[in-house]
Amino acid sequence: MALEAPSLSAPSVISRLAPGLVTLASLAGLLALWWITATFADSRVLPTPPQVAAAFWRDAVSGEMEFHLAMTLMRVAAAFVIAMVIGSAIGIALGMNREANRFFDPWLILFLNLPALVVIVLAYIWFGLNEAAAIGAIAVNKIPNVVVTMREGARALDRDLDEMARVYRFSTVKTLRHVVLPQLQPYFAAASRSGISLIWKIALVVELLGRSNGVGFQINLYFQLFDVASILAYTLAFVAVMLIIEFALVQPFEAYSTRWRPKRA
Amino acid sequence: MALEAPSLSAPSVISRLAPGLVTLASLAGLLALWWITATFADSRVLPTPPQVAAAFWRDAVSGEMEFHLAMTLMRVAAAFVIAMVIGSAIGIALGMNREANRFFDPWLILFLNLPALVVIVLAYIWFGLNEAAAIGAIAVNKIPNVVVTMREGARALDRDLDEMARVYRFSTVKTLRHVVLPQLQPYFAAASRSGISLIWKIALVVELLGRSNGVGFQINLYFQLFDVASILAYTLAFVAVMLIIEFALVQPFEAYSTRWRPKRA
Amino acid sequence: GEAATLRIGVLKFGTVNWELDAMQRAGLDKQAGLDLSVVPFAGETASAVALQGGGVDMIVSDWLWVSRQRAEGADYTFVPYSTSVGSLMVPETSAVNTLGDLKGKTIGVAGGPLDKNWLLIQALAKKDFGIDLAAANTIVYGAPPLLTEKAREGELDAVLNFWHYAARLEAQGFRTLISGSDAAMKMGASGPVASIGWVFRDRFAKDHPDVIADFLKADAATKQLLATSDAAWETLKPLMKAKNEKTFEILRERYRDGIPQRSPADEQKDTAKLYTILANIGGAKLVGPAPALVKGTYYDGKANGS
Amino acid sequence: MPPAGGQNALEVEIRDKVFRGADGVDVRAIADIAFAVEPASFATLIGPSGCGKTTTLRIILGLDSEFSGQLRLPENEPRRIAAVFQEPRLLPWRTVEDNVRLALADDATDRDLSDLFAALGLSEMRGRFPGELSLGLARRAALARAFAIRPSLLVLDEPFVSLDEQTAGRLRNLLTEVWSARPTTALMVTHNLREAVQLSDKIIFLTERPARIRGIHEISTPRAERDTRWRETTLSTVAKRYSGVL
Amino acid sequence: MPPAGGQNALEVEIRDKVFRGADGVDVRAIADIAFAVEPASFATLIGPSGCGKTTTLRIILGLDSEFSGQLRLPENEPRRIAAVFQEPRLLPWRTVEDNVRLALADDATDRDLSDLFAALGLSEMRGRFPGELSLGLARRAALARAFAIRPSLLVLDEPFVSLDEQTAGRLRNLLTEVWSARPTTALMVTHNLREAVQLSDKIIFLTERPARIRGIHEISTPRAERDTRWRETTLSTVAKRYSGVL
Ligand SMILES: Nc1ncnc2c1ncn2[C@@H]1O[C@H](COP(=O)(O)OP(=O)(O)OP(=O)(O)O)[C@@H](O)[C@H]1O
Ligand SMILES: Nc1ncnc2c1ncn2[C@@H]1O[C@H](COP(=O)(O)OP(=O)(O)OP(=O)(O)O)[C@@H](O)[C@H]1O
Ligand SMILES: [Mg+2]
Ligand SMILES: [Mg+2]
Repeated sequence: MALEAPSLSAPSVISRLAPGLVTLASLAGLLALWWITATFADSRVLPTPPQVAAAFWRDAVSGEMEFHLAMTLMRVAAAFVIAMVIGSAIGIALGMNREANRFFDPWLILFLNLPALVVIVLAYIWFGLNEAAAIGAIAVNKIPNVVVTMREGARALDRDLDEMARVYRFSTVKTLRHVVLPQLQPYFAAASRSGISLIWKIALVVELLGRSNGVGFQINLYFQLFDVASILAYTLAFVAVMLIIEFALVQPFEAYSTRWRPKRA
Repeated sequence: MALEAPSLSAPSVISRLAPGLVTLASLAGLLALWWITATFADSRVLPTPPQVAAAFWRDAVSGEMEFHLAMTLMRVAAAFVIAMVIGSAIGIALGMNREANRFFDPWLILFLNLPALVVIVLAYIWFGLNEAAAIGAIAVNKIPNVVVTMREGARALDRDLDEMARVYRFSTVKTLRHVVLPQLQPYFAAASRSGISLIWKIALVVELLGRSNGVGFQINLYFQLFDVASILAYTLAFVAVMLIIEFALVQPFEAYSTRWRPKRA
Repeated sequence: GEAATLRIGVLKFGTVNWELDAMQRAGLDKQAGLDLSVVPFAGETASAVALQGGGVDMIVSDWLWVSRQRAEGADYTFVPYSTSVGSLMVPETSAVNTLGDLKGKTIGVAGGPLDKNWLLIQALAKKDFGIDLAAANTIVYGAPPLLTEKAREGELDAVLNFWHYAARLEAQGFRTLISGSDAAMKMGASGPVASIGWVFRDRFAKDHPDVIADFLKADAATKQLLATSDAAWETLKPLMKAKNEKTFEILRERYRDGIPQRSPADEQKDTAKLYTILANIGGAKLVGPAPALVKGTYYDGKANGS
Repeated sequence: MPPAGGQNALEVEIRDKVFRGADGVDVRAIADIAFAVEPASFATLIGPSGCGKTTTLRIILGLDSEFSGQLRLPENEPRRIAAVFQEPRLLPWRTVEDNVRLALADDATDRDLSDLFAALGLSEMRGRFPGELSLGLARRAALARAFAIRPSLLVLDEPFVSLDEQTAGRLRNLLTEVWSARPTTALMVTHNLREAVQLSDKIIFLTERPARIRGIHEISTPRAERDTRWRETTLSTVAKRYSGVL
Repeated sequence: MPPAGGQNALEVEIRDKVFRGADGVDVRAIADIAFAVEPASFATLIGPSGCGKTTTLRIILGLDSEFSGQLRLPENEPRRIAAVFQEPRLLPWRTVEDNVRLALADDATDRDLSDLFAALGLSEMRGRFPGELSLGLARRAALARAFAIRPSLLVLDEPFVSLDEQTAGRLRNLLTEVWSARPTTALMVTHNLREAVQLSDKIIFLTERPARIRGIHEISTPRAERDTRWRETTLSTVAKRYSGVL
């Protein structure tokens, strides 16, 4: 499988002009697929887009949706920042230091495989039913995953560039910023994207187990009523926020920070 | 931060002779930490090692532990294989094909952020309360994460080597096997390690919602009784299996497949 | 003076929340001199975590759990709240009429293998019909809403579910094969036993004996109101999320059926009996280290408070 | 020995090649280049650093199709192209021997390569990974890969740099051997005029970027008759016409 | 102009250097090398491909400490070492200019580099990324980085390969300028004897792997007097003593 052959200029110009159009087509395709499936399935479990829209509208007008979404986003954002910072630091350190890695590897495997439930319950019981415990529990669940990904990245670091930095007496900060982090960018991107989603999934559990608001709280309520339309309405509201963040913030930033990569096609 | 300076031969010989010793020390340290914390906390929520050992022993002797562990491992293994194969294939394809990626990116974000609950419930409703639905639901939860990680890897592929493969007319299979996959090894390692842990966490939810055996089933049973010692006993049994797999299978394999990397230290 | 605050953790869409909502609407809490703070949760176990973590002062749970926690050193105590627990439901058209007809069927069980009702029903089936339900059928444990849905779809032949799920099924053409309290009575209880109740710490009761007393008074008044006034129910409608009038009515009737009528002392006697039966079936796994109902499980103002 | 080198010449005609820089500025690499390499002949490209030589080779190899102009490759079966890139481009996770064998056609993977490795001074390195080689050894491994597949079109981008004179001389002789044993159309980039006159039938001189043809020097003297005297004369003739290349 | 080049010579003494190959076989790269480079002088290492030259430089640069022997670096403050590696080793995600500036000491990051870039023919490339450069341009960027920091010890591993003769000649002159403007201890590896005699005060010839000293040739003629005639004579003298190096 050769990487895609460079295409001639015409088509790529079109696609460069209209990336928004492609995204729109993609979303339309998804909607169509869903609509058709739901119509054929004709099940209470897979409501059609209008049913979900109605549920969305109902909770959006009452302001409930916005409130719960805001609470969840706040938790997700806080836990994300904490988990990425701590996880990256530990991951890079372990990836660069064989001895430390050998010692802490079993710990990592343990924390990686602790069920979310255990961490969350312990956090609530020790630190009380408060926001800090909730966010901390989410972060603790995510940190080992970040560590594992960043550690692989640190292990695959280019030795040649590191030697260059040593010879030219780069300071630690300079090496980190200009030599190490750019190499870790793809790992960081992977850890963040799958990270956000994991964090949000854990946030749902955290909210189920001890918060009185948030999307997770609402989704679990609606699950008891088997109101799938409302569950999907909340889910899609969150997905929509993620899509906006992805297309308005993450992708432009990524395009900028990887502009040095030789283009394919 | 220069990568660790090459150390002289003496210490590295020691550590090469006794990696098992380091692991042992590590586990002992972990145990000590736990014991001390539990003793000081003196809480029903964090039982001491002997209490957990007792709970372990009780269920191990009755054969229950082995049965539930086997069921969960079966599900985890099946879902892992499915998720890694499908996820890697999609991820590599998207990473290599800009247009396809642009189109499917929103879909990916959607599936990434679908709550496990939604997927699991839909699977159980559509495909019945059976093993296939359970494993499928776990895999579907994990696939988007694998896709995201492998896609970053495929995006960072070395263009020079790809060109070499094209000039020398490597077949698709040859390119994949000898050029692409070795470059994706760190991404694959990251996706598998954090993957196993995510899969196991989702397996717990799947078993909670609609299976009648497995570690997740047991953990939830004990959670209803607030029997943390038993919960930890099951958790640690699973972690122990993971540790054994890691040290007996994964690490030797990784050491072999990355032996070409210039050594540090 | 200043009203004392009582924080109660409840399931947002649960029946307890209806009752507390009615109490607050009718101002019964204020009348009793209480400042009630209802903390809603989304999950069954969340309120238990909240009580453990000190996030709330009172929750609703069952005596079995309380006894077990006491045996392990916790100081929880219990006041009966409702006799409605759960029922084994079958479709109206089902050929199953007694437990004896359940053989080779697929049975859904909410609450897991250690669920009290499930153990009692199994014991009863063995006693009356000589069959081992768990061995003679395919048992599917699962989440209550999922099992409800599966029963509706016909994938399950029978489902043992918590009472409001059972009530909703009843509105959709299911009938009760046997309820948990029927099974308990057939196993020797002298009347319907309230197996769920208000749970709080001895410590809290000791520090705030008046708060508990006031609350129980307000609760009795609320139950009285809901038992007699249909109008009071109308205001609860949005909370109950009933799909239709029929569901609403069944939920209301089943709630009223569940209001405990007997004195706590009678209840306690039956509970001790049931506890022994359960300890025999479920073993240490179910009841923990204590072979008999642990003393102090039932709240007794003086004993617990001092 | 089967005839190779194809029926027709390699014909290259690049009218324009522009890169779009990451800073948004367009870089015109090639203005106008057209030349042909006769079947089974050896041509060399010489031009200043950064003038567009590698770009030309990439276009010929089919690695870049965003250019105006046209291209005709020698047609012959099996069409095997070998390239020695400006850097070794070995797979770091495969041994030297595996790197070479992977390039072989599927029906030739068992070919005995001992002589080739010996000639390149790589016998001892067959089982090593590229990361363990010196740059010169790695370049030789890349040459081994190109020679091993017995190509019908051989493209070489400065193949003999980073080698000491003795080794380079030996490898040039080896190249001549390989090339004449089984006539192959070859196109080489070099900065070394001596090397060019020793090996080529035709030397194509390029201008500064954007590259144009500065002139083409044909050599008809058979390789066997190219002795030291001949070479010095030729070198000075060429150096006089194309100042700055020696 | 502050004196540079340090008080003492660079003294290198490597008694043994063995690599452990991934196949488990030990590779002895260096058997016995000892030489000194006087303060502010220019020395060149010449030896067959794969003999251990790069390994020697890596040891001097402190990148490899698993060897037996000892090392004494010129002591002077600020101790700035510049290295031109055998490959460019630029940060692909930083522009050419940033690559150079990053190497500058913190108090010198604003230094005007226009002249340097102009001399290296890189003016137009300052804002481009390394991936957009030809190999020759990338090597020049690496040279720019080494020259920019005004080092007290300059280590060069085949700095002028992959460059056309004209550019290489210009850069050699530039190197001489940089080096004599601010005397620096320099050690260069090359395969090009002409280059060596033009630039060095001392040429150290190494044997095949495992490397030993084959001989040391001192040059005392001042650089200004090294004309074409002198060079040809010297070349043939050296080539006679050390066969195979020309
Ligand atoms: N991907 C690219 N993007 C932008 N500019 C490029 C790209 N590739 C090459 N160039 C520019 O095109 C010109 C020609 O490059 P090319 O690599 O063909 O030079 P060359 O003749 O091989 O030089 P050298 O002898 O140094 O290898 C150079 O100025 C280079 O900077
Ligand atoms: N990391 C390593 N592991 C094993 N062997 C190595 C390693 N690095 C170098 N070698 C071997 O040591 C020898 C000397 O290598 P070195 O790079 O010093 O050669 P060199 O003189 O610089 O050659 P060149 O002129 O080709 O660059 C070579 O045979 C090489 O294969
Ligand atoms: Mg080039
Ligand atoms: Mg070298």
